[in-house]
Amino acid sequence: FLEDVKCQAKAELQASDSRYRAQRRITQLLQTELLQLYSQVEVEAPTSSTATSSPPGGRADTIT
Amino acid sequence: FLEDVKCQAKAELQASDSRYRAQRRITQLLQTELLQLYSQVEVEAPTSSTATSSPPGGRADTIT
Amino acid sequence: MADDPQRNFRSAYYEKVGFRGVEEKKSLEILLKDNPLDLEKLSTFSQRFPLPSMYRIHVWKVLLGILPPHSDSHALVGGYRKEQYEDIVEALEVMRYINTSTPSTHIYLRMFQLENQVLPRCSETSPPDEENEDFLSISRAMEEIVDDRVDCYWLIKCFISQFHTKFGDSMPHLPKSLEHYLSQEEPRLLNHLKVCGVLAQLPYGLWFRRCFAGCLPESSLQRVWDKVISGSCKILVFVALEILLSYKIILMGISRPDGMVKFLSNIPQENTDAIVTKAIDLWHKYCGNPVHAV
Repeated sequence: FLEDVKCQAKAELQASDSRYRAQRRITQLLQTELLQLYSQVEVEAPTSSTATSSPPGGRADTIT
Repeated sequence: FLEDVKCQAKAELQASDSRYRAQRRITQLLQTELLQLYSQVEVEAPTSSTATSSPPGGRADTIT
Repeated sequence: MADDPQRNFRSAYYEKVGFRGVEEKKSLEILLKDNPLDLEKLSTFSQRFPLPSMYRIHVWKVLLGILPPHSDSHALVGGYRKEQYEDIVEALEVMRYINTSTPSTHIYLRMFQLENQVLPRCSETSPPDEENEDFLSISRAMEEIVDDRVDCYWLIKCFISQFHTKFGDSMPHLPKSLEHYLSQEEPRLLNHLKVCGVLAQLPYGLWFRRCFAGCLPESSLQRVWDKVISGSCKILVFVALEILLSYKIILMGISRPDGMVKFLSNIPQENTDAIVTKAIDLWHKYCGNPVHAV
């Protein structure tokens, strides 16, 4: 019976782990996409983007 | 003793789940950010972006 | 158990000398060998004695739930914690919330906001509000105490979360409590504070919301946080009380409220160790030593 509980626990942990891995893959794809898009925005509108929209580079400073 | 095993498994599962939840939040943020950026790209360069780069409308759907 | 108000003064004294400290360290080591760890006993230990610095971070992590009671899960869970930390940092970098020049305390704040779903939109640039300042203040202090960045973030996050969950409801009552104990210990000073109209303006935010981060140097602060993390927010009242008592003569000589607040917000950093030791003694005197000896 104890073995049973242990098996179940292990299965649950594995399920949680694979959910995490799947989500992590999505994140990585989105991150790649975002990086690409940032460089695209910067190439296409190098001046206007820094002036009109939030400059991607400077955001970290806003809080200081 | 059985309780003990259950407690241990529960703690491990919670830690794994917390890691998963953080990933979920990250995904959501990235999606919002991407959507915003897409609309920005469309506004700033409505013609050139559709011509030179891949169309912004269709890509986001492929990932979700 | 015998009521011995001198006991904690002595233990703090022997801690320095090394004799009493060795005895306490041994009993903590025995507790830390338990598997699973007995959280109640660990809390009691840390309420009664100062934690030996070599075990402090570990005990804090266990008491705050960063590590589970079962020691054989520590490697696994520690690995999860590290991954979670790295995932969040990476995402914040990609989204350009942070970069290589961002101070670590601001990174921790962004991480905390992300996890709690209150990360402001990139375009909405607002200066940090009071709650953020409390967070940053606690982060700066924690950073002085903890070297490892992963540990540091988790300790800040769980310290603040646990503090709000456990003591959020008690917070508004602490100033009244301070007034009560001051009336017991030094009614003349209390009267002076009342007459000057400063009682409502004392730096309660610094004392209670920030748990003295930015007020006491870290070496003294960590002994106060031992008590907070192991389950007491009352200790904060006694540290505040002891600060008032220690600077009674100076305070009696000031009549302007802003002058008094200014002084109390920047107290001298020299004898804070003695202040904390006396505060812990007073706390034990009024609230009793926790039972269950180690």
